[in-house]
Order: sequence, then structure tokens, then C-alpha cells
Amino acid sequence: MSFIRESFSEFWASNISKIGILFLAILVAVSIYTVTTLPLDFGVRYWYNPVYWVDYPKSAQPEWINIFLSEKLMSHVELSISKASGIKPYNNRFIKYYNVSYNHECNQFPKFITLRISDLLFYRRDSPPIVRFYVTRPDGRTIELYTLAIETISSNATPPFRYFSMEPKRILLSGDIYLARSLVSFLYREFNISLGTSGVLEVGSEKIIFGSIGGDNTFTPLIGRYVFSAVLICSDVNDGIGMFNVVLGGYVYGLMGTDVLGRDLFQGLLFGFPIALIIGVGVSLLTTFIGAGLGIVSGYIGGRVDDFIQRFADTINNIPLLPLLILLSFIFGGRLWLIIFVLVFFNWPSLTIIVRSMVLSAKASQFIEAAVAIGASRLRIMVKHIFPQVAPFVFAQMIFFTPYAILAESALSFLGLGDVTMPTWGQILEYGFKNGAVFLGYWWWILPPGLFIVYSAVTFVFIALGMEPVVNPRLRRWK
Amino acid sequence: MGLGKTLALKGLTLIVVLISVLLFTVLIIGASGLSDRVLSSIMNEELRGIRQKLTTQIRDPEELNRAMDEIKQDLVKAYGLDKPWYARIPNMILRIVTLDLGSAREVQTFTGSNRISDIILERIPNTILLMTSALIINFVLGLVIGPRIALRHGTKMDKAISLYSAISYALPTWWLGMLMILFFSFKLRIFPFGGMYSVPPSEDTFMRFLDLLWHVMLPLITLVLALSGSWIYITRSIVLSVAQEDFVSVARVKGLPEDLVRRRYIVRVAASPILTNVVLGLAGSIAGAILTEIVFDWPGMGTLYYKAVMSVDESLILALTYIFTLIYVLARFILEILYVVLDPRVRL
Amino acid sequence: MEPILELIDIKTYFSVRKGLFKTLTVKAVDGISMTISRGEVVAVVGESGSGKTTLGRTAIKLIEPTSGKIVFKGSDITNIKGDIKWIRKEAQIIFQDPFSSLNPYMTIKQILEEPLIIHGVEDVSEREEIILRALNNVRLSPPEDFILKFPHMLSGGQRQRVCIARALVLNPSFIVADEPVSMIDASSRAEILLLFRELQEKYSIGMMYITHDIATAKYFSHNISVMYLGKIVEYGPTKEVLKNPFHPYTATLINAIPDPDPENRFRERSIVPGEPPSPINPPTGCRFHPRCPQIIDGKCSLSEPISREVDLKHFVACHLY
Amino acid sequence: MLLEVSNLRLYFKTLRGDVKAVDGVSFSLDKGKTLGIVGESGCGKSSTANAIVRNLPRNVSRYEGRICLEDMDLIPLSEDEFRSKIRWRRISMVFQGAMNSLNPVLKVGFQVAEPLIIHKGLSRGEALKIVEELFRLVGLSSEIVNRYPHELSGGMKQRAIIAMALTLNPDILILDEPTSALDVSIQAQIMNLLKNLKRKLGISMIFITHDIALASDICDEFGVMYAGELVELGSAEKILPSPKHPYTQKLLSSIPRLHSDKTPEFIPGAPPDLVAPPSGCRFHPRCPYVMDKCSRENPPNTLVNGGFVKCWLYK
Repeated sequence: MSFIRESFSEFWASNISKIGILFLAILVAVSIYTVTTLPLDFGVRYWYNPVYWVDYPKSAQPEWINIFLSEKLMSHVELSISKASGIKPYNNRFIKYYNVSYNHECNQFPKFITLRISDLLFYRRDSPPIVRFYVTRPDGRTIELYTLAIETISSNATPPFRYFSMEPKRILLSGDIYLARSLVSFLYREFNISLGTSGVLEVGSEKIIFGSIGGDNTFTPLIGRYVFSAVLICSDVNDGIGMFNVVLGGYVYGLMGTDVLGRDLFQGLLFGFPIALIIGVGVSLLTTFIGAGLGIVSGYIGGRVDDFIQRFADTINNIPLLPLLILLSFIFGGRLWLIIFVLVFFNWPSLTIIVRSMVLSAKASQFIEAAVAIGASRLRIMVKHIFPQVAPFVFAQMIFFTPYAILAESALSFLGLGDVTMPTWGQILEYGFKNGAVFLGYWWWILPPGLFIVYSAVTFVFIALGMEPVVNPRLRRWK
Repeated sequence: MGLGKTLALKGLTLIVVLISVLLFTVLIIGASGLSDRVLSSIMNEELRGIRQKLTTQIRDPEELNRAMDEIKQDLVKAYGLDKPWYARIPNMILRIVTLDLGSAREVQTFTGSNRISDIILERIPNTILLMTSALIINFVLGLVIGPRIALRHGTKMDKAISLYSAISYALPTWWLGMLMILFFSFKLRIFPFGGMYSVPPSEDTFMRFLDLLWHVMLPLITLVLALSGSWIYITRSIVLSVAQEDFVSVARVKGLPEDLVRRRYIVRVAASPILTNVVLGLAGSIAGAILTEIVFDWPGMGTLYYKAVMSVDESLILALTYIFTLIYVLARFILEILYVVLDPRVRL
Repeated sequence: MEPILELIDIKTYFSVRKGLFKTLTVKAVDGISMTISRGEVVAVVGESGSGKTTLGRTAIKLIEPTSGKIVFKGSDITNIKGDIKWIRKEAQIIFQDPFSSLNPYMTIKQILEEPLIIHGVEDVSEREEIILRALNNVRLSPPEDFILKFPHMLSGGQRQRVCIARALVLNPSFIVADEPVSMIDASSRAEILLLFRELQEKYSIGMMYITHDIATAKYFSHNISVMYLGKIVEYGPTKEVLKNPFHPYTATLINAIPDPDPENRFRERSIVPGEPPSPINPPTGCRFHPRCPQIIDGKCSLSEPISREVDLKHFVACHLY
Repeated sequence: MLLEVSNLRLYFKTLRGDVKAVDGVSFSLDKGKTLGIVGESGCGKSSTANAIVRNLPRNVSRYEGRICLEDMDLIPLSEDEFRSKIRWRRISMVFQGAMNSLNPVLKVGFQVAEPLIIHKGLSRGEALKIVEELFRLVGLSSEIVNRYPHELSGGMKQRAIIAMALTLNPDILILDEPTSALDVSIQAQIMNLLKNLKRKLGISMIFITHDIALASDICDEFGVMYAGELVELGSAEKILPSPKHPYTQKLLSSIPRLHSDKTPEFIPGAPPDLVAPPSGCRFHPRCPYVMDKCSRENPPNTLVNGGFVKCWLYK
């Protein structure tokens, strides 16, 4: 069809269309990547599940910020081992070592330290294993961190007995009173410093573990190799730990940093792409479909049908929309498809009114009369003769409406009226704003979601702008 | 048909719109069961309070229950919960239409009144101060820049401004507001984080005024940055379409100076569509930019409406919906009159 | 000859809504009777607002008449509502504007194929054959060059020929041609008119030729009726009417068309003053009387003249006769 | 010699290339005379008119030649000089789209009076008084002064526009298809009006139309345009009875005539695309007398019969 080719070459002639198409390609590619890599129930399963994010650093800046800093910030570290690094017999029992090492190079203490074991397995009902945790510092000194004793099994379940398989055992060392006592004796033993448990807690266990002590009892980070070990004392040689992790809370994390709950913003923001695309395209598709359809029917059929559609459209078109949109989303919202429905419901009328007036002028064209004269049915005339007349305009409106839909959804999300089962950029901004990200200067929480909203909206605005000369013949370059 | 009749007809249509919107709002709140749920939860709250008081006076649990049942029945009637939700509608609408707006449940004025009319009267000036001045600035910018670039369309300047308009269309104002706070308030510390006055407010009237200016600056700049683009673009396209009319060439060939052609033959003809945008914009601005007001913690109509929705304060929601629509409808009516003044073609 | 279309006292009124309660009636066609036979061309001449276009549309039921009777091929079709498909096949119309009467989004082939599809020609090769023949008929040849083109690629004259081809594919027995050449460049008008005459004669089609330009009517109409404000003021054989116009209005129309002659510029054209009044509120009596140079005082403004046969088959509605 | 146009060129830039709307047109106009420029649509008639009053769109790529108004070359004039000295004072114009030539929001009288206020510095009252007189001249009642354009019929608008063109007593009035949208009886009225004006005011006119018969009503001389070029130029007395150029001949014989029984002829084919006009004589693909030479070389202007013909037949 030559006019499609002509229209396209007209469209393609401007740079803004090319940029728009490029942006769209990226948008679609990222969305496809997200949908194929993240689970579809990412929202409920991970994002809105605080337990999942416990071991992530809270409000951490993105990792790449270190490039710009002279004083590097400590990265978040998670160490793990799943196989014993050594085994030794000991008084009829066995000792299994699980060692992980970490090279501390930055001039900071970790924010927190968490030990985690999962899948503890043992066979002797009367003699369950004991796990002791130690750390050996770069200066060769060793600190006992924690002891985990497992109770004997009194039930008549059959071995092997499995602990912490559903959920790992998590030991938060910061503020742990057992560790504090151990540190009191460590300080006294090694440095001859007497500090009570409350004193230790006040300084912070992380500082003592990762610190070398200065002259005036201040702690500076001790650079070098740390070895964390879990020591399993067991009665059966087959007893063991499935996985041992050490988490050292850092100040920077990942590509996009984390929020106040420790959620990895990168994953949340990534998930926002397909949602924005679905909202934008879905809403504009439905709105233009309904709006143009009713506009054509209203304009061509006329009479009572026209009166009815126009009264209805007029009413909706005559009210300030945002307040009602908010009210409706509050009442019905909370799910993506309901938000789409509300946005469509309030926005089809304006298109209907314009399409109707276009149809009225197209209806006056003689080729419509010619079609009547050769006996074409109403449906045929509407589909074959009227629709093509308004199609370019409707298509352009659809493109132009897409950013509106994206912006409207993010606004509703920002008001806390978004879909509660999946993260959207608006919701991330809402949570950030509610948690004072703006006042605390957490820029990495505010900047990217908004930028992505602008990006996806601007994509469609650019395409729409590129289409303007195609749709508005007055601006055409070719004649 | 006479002019009066035309206007009367338009007025009638707009009143129908007004009533339909109110009815629609009430129906939605009622039919979704929200109204009943909220009313009964308020009533139960009240009952709990009464029960606590009564337990100190009536010892016998059975007697207490009996007394409570009686009180409950009274309350059910008082709240209108004995009848279905739709039975409450006619009364509610009649009250609202006669501007008896009732009182809000939680929101209060600065002086502690919870009459809705007081609250609205306190809030409207705040919104006007921010939104309306932003609108006027944007309108003036549009009117100054729009025709200029329209008459030089295709130039670099035109392209740059079109690009700016495109991006600003895609820019959520409220997010821009957050960035502004982040940069100017958090980083540079030259503007306050939000609100209208410093706490505690200054005693001196002039200082208070300066304080107000200082507070209004950031939201105002935000609104202008985010919205002026569309204003310029709209003005540009209207002017562009008028500039291509034959009578403009005729005016040029008549030997009229270019600025006169522009003023009398382009802007003057483009005035009524531009004005439509302005008047509707003004009317819409009363509803406030809800999100921007929230971001800047600006005590205007937008934040008020948000609070009303979030606390399901039915009377407040209705009153605000009514006021917003009323203003909008009035603006439409004023527009009809303005069209007649501006465009002789409308006169029948 | 057998009459193909008979119009008997046709009135077509439109109501124009003015405001909420008031409706005005536009009497576009106000009591017209006419008979057109197979193979006959009747020209309907008049200025804009005379109702000639409405008459043409009413004749083939694109507009419903307010009153009167339409007899088409011997059957009364005035009140048929549902089954008018056969009329749509038998009676065709060609419009004034060749630019807007072709759907810009359809190829010439699609445009010509549509009536065939609607009227049940299912065989694709048969349709193709009919289309090619029709294009040849209107001298768009070779037709293969045209079938895949879009209307905007053709000149005004070529487009009008496509319109004629569209009207012909169904083998109609009657065609309304509504100012078919008024929007075509003067240099190709003759071409279209000659083509019309040729095809009309070849297929013996009855035709109503609507025009404001009395000169073009001369070339292929047998009879001519002159319309003014919804009424026929003069009717007769074309040659007769042109040579010897009875009605002052007809004379005006003839005078308005000059032949190219260098002497023209030294003489005034005899014209009627004023502009045609609105058909909403037509003048009393003879509708032409306010502009008539030969007005008879006390008569023309009061009573409406009745059409009389003044000469052989030459009718005129004027108090002068 | 009042106006002398020589070698006028006006090209427009488009994506497909330059549209050569006016390509080397030369003619002259005497005082009190009317020149008719005739031709099919799209042959550059209107562009020639627009080139003379310098009403140019933005995409002009070439605008050159000489337009001499009583020995003053107009092309080198600055925009401002041209506006204040030439436009409307010396040359005024009636545009093709009479319906859109008036500003819908200004009263008709004021629009007509505007040139008087701007160029002559008259007060509004004085100007309107002159306008009322002019209205009488063109056959409009003086109450029209206070009407808005939409309240006027097409014929009345056209009269008002003609009055507007006459406000400053210009030397030359250019009329671009002034009657094409009007009914035949109104068209005849307007032609009579123009004839009267020509006689009474002695004004020179350039009358642009595709209808030679109509042009014969008023034109003393004819210039026939084809594909951006003037192919024949001569007096009405010579051209109308015995046209020389094959195109002119065809054009004249295509007119349906009321008072003769000759069957009208037609010119097969359509006018060429002005982006890439045919080589040699631009009419050669449609010409019945085409020769070898015609497609190769552009014919020069030849003096025949007191006028110019651009055709190899006469060389």
C-alpha cells in the first residue's frame, strides 16, 4: 500500500522518530528480558516479602558510586560454603570445619554481621551436633562468635533429622549478648582492656571484631584476611551443614542500591518495565479502540444512538478527572486490570468526541455517498470507508495517549493506589517519599524510577511527534 | 435563536452534568458498600466509647447489654444505617446542592473548625496562590514564546523548544518536585522542604509574607518547569494553524506591518482556542495538582481531597467533588460567554 | 419509449433545527414531476440552492422524499424501505467532486470491485474481467496500468472516469450525473462529456444530468428542465429551450455563459440583480419575481404561475405566457 | 509601459526536488489595460501572481528576474520598502479563495479600511467613510461595513474584497480566479462590476483564470501559460479568433459553446509534473503537431501576428 510506505518514509525522515523507535526497542527488549528472567509472581514472592531482604544492606547506595569517591565505601559481602573444609576425630566424636575467608580492604566497618546456616543434618537422636562459630582476624587472633546447640530429639521420628531446611537459621551478631560477653573476655585477654557487655554493645560488636585498637581505646578498621568458621561437633560422621553463610553488611550494593527494607532496587526497577509497557499500551489500545469505535458509530449512525453516546461522553468530558480517578482507584483499585479499567473508563470520551466530528466530515465525503449508492451496508461503510479515514489520526492518538497512561498509573501508584502485588516505579517512589528518601538525600531511590517513567513516556511522545506530519497533512514535506 | 436562549441551554446542560457527577460519585461510594462499611465502623467506634462509659455506671452485664442495644438502635437510625445506602442519596445531594456541605470527620481548620465550608475557604486561597499563579506564568510564557516559534517553525529554536515540550509532557510534575527538593533543599539547603510557613511562623506580617514567598518558590518553579512546555506547544500549534489561513496572506499583501499581521490576524483569531485552554486550566487548577501539593506538603485543595479519600470521609469527598465540578462547570459557562465576545461567528 | 423513472409531485423538505424548540423547513424540492425514458438524457439546470442536487438524490432514494411518488422501472419505490438493493444495482449516481468521491485508501481495483462484491459477483476472475472491460470502456487503458493505482495518483479527469466506470460495472439502466464536469479543468471537460454521451448511447441508459452550466447540457441532453428554488420553471427539448428561452430566468442562465469573443469586453452582460433567496422562506407568488426584469406588478408576487405548454413539448411556468 | 516582467522565475523546494512553478515568464502591461493569464490548473498562473506581489511561502528556493513598475525594479527592494511602497498602494490583489480572504473576527468595513489607516494614516472614521463610498461603487449597501464576514454571502464577500483591493487606488489590480466559487448569475454580476471599474477608474488588471470565455469578458491581452512558461502572448483580437500555439488552439476548442454547433475537443493527457517537466517544448507530449525538434530544444519566442508564440511551428 503506497500511502503506508509514503507515510512511513515521512515518519522516518525526522530524527525524533528514529530516537523514539530506538527507545522503544530498548524498552521492549528490557521488558522481555525481565519477564523471562524474573518470576511473574516476583511481587508477592519476593518484593513484598520482607524476610527475603533481611540480609541485604538497608538504604545502600549503588556500588558504582565508589568510582567517584576517594574514600571507598564498603561493598556488601556474602560468603558461603557448602562442603566441610576439614574433618577431625575428637573424643569419639567428629569435628567438621566450614571455613570461609574474606579480604577486608576498605577503611570501614561492616554495617552488620549475620551468620546463617541451612540444612543441618544429623543421625543420632540422643546426641545432636553443636555448632560453634569463630572468626580469625588478620592479626591471628581468634574470637568465638556464637554457639548453637541443638536439642535432643524426644519424638520418635526416624533419622536423619533435618533442621533449618525450610528456613535457614539466622544469627544476627550485631547486638547479640552472647557475642558481647565473648568480646568482653576477648578484649581483656588479648589487650588487657576491661569493658563491660554494655560497653561492648555501645561500641558495636562489628567494630571490635573488625577493629584494631588504638591508644585511646578507639577502633580503626583492621585491613586484611578474615576467616570465618563454623565448627560442627557431631557424633556421626555423616552429620553436616548444608550451607554456611556469612553476611557482612556493606554501604553500597548492586547497580541501583537498596531501599530502606534492603530491597534490591535494580530488580524492582527492572520489573517496572514490563508493567509500564502493559499499562501504557493496554490502556491506550483499549481507550482508542472503545473511543474510536463509539465515535464512528455515534457519528455515522447518528440519531438517538449518537445523542446517547454524546451525552455520556460530554458528561465525563466535563468533569475534572483526576479527583474522580483517585476516588475510583481508591475504591476499586489495587489490581492492575482494575487500574487499567478505570483509566480507560475515564478517557475514551475525549477521543469519541473528536472521532465523531471527523466522521461527520468524512460522512459528507462523496465516496461515502457513492458507497451508499452502490448498496453497501452500514457496517461495510463504517469498516471499509469511514474507519480508514480516521485510522491515522486514531493511531497517532493511541501513541500520544500511551505516555499519558504511563504517567497516570505512576501518579496513582505514587498516591498508594497502585497494584499491591507488583512493584511499579510509582510505588517505589511512593515508598521512598514516605520513608523520607527526599529529606535524607537518598537520591538513588528517587532518581532512577522517575527517570524510567520519563524514559518510557518520552519514547512514545517522540514517536507521536514523528507521526505529526504524517497525520497533519499541513506539515507534510511531500505533496 | 436569541443569545440568551443559547446560553440558557448551555447552562442547563452544565447543570445536568453537575448533578450527574454528584450522583455518580454517591453511587460509586454507595454501591461499592464503602459508605455502609465506613458508617458502621464509625458507629461501632462510638458504641465502644459509650460502652466504656456505661460499664462504670451499670454493673449488671445483662442490663448493660440491654442499654447498649437501645443506644445502638438509636445510632443506627441517626446514621441512616437502618435504610439501604441508596435511600440516603436524595437527602445528601439536596444538602450538597444547597451548599450545606456538612462537617468533616478528621480534617480541621487551623482554628479547629471542622465545618467543611470553613475548611474549603481556608484551603482555596492556598491553592490559588500556588496553582493559579503557576498557571498564569505558564500561560504568559506560552503566549510570548508560542507564536514566536510558530512563525519560525522548522528553525533550530523551534525544534529545541518542541523537544523541551515533548520531554516536559513526559515529566511527572511530582517527581520533578521531589528532585527539586532533593537538590535545592537537601543538597544546597536554599529552599525549605515543604509547607507554607516556617515553624513557628514569624509574628511580623512582612516577615511572614517573605517566608511565604520563600516557601512558594520551589513548588512554583517546579510547576512552571514541568508544565510550560505543553502551554508553549499548544499555543504554537494553534497559532501555526491560523497562520496558514488565506486571510493572513491577504493581510500581508495588503502591506500591513508584520507585527500587526501577527497581532490582529493571527493571535486575535487564535485567541478563543487559547482562551479555552486558559479558562479550563484555571478551573482545573482549583482542584490543585494533588500530587505536587502532597510532595511539597502544601495545604491546598489537592492534599485536602487526598486526605478525604484516604479517610473515606464521604461528606468531604462529596463536597469537594461538588466544588471542583461546580467551578469547572461555571468556567465552561463563562467560556461560552467569552466565545460570543471573542468570535463573531458564534453569535447566532 | 418506455419510461424508466417517473417522478410525480415530489417534495423533499429538510428540517433544520434552530435551537431547542424551533425547527425550520427547507423546501429543497417543492413539487416536481418529471419522466425520463430509457436512453433519454434530461438535463436539470439551476444554480446552487435551486434543489437540483436534492432532486437527483431523491430520484434514486439516497434521500427519502417528503411526499410524492417515485416509479422506477414500473414499480412504485416511494415507500420501499428494506429491499432496495435492486434499485442500487439499477440506478447509479456520479458525483461532482472526483477528488472526494473516491476513497483515498482504496486502489482503483478495490473501488471498482466493491459494487460487484456487494451485488454478489463471487467469481474472482469474472470480477476482474468486468473491471478491465469497464476501464477500457472509460478509456483508462491499458487498464492494467490503473488497477493498482490509488486515486491521488490520477488527474481529475482520470478520476472522474473511474467514477463513471464504477457506475457502469453493474450495468445500470439509469444514472444521475450530478455536475460531473464542474470541478474538472476546462480542457478535459469535453472529453468526459463526450465519453458520457458515447456510453449512454451504447448502453441506452436513462440519465438525469444535473448542472449549473447550461452550455454543457447542450451537448448531450435531449430535454432540459430549469430549476429555481425547488420548482421547475421551464421544460422542453434542449435545442428548443436554448434557442428560444421563455422564462426570464432561463434567459439569464444562457446569457451568463459567454463564448470567447473579443467583443465581449465592450458590452455589458444582461444579468439579473440580487442573489437567489433562501429556500427556507421562498418568496410568495412566482419565486423568481424579486429578481425578474419583466415583473408584472400585482400578479407575479401574488399568484404562483402554473406550468403551461407554450410550444410543442415546451413548458414554462411564468405569468408572461 | 506600466509593468514589465521579464524572465521571472519562482521555484519551490520539496522533498522530490524543485517545483519550477514559474520558469522564465516575461510580459508587459499597459496603463488601463487588462492582461488575462490563462491555462490549466497547476501551470503556474497563481504562482506568477504571487511572485509579483511577493506573497511567497517559506520553501522558495529560487526567486529572480525583473519586475519593473514604471522603471523601478521591484525584486531588489527590501521587504520593508516593498511593503510600504508597493503593496496595495501600487499593486493590490484579489485572491482565489474569496471565502477565506477575510479575517473572521474583524468587521468587514474595518478590514477594507485598514490599508487606508495604515498607509494613509487616516482615522478610522475617515477611512470608513471612504469605504462606504467604495462599497457603493462595488454595489454593496453601506450597512455591510458593520457586518462580520460570515454574515455575507459569497458574492457579497467577493464585492467587499474587490472594494478592499481598490482602497488605495492602485495602478494594478491582480485578480486570481475571482469568480470560480460563485454561481453563474453572480459570476456575471461580478464580471460586469469589473468591467465598470476598468472603464471608470482606468485601472490596469491582471486577470487569472482557467476559463478563457470568462476572461474574454474583460481582457485586452492574453498570456497563455503552460507548465510554468508563457507559451503565447497577444491581443484578444488576435488570439481569440486565431490562436497560434497548438496549446492555445486546443484550449479554445475545448470550451463548450452555446452559440455554435461545433463539438468541443479536448487535450489528451494531463499537465506535466513541474518538478521534472518534459525536455524541449514542455507541451510536446500532448501536442498534435509534434516534431523531432520539439522534444530536444525549447522553442524561442517568435513574433507572430503582433504577439509572441513559443513554438517551433513558427520558427
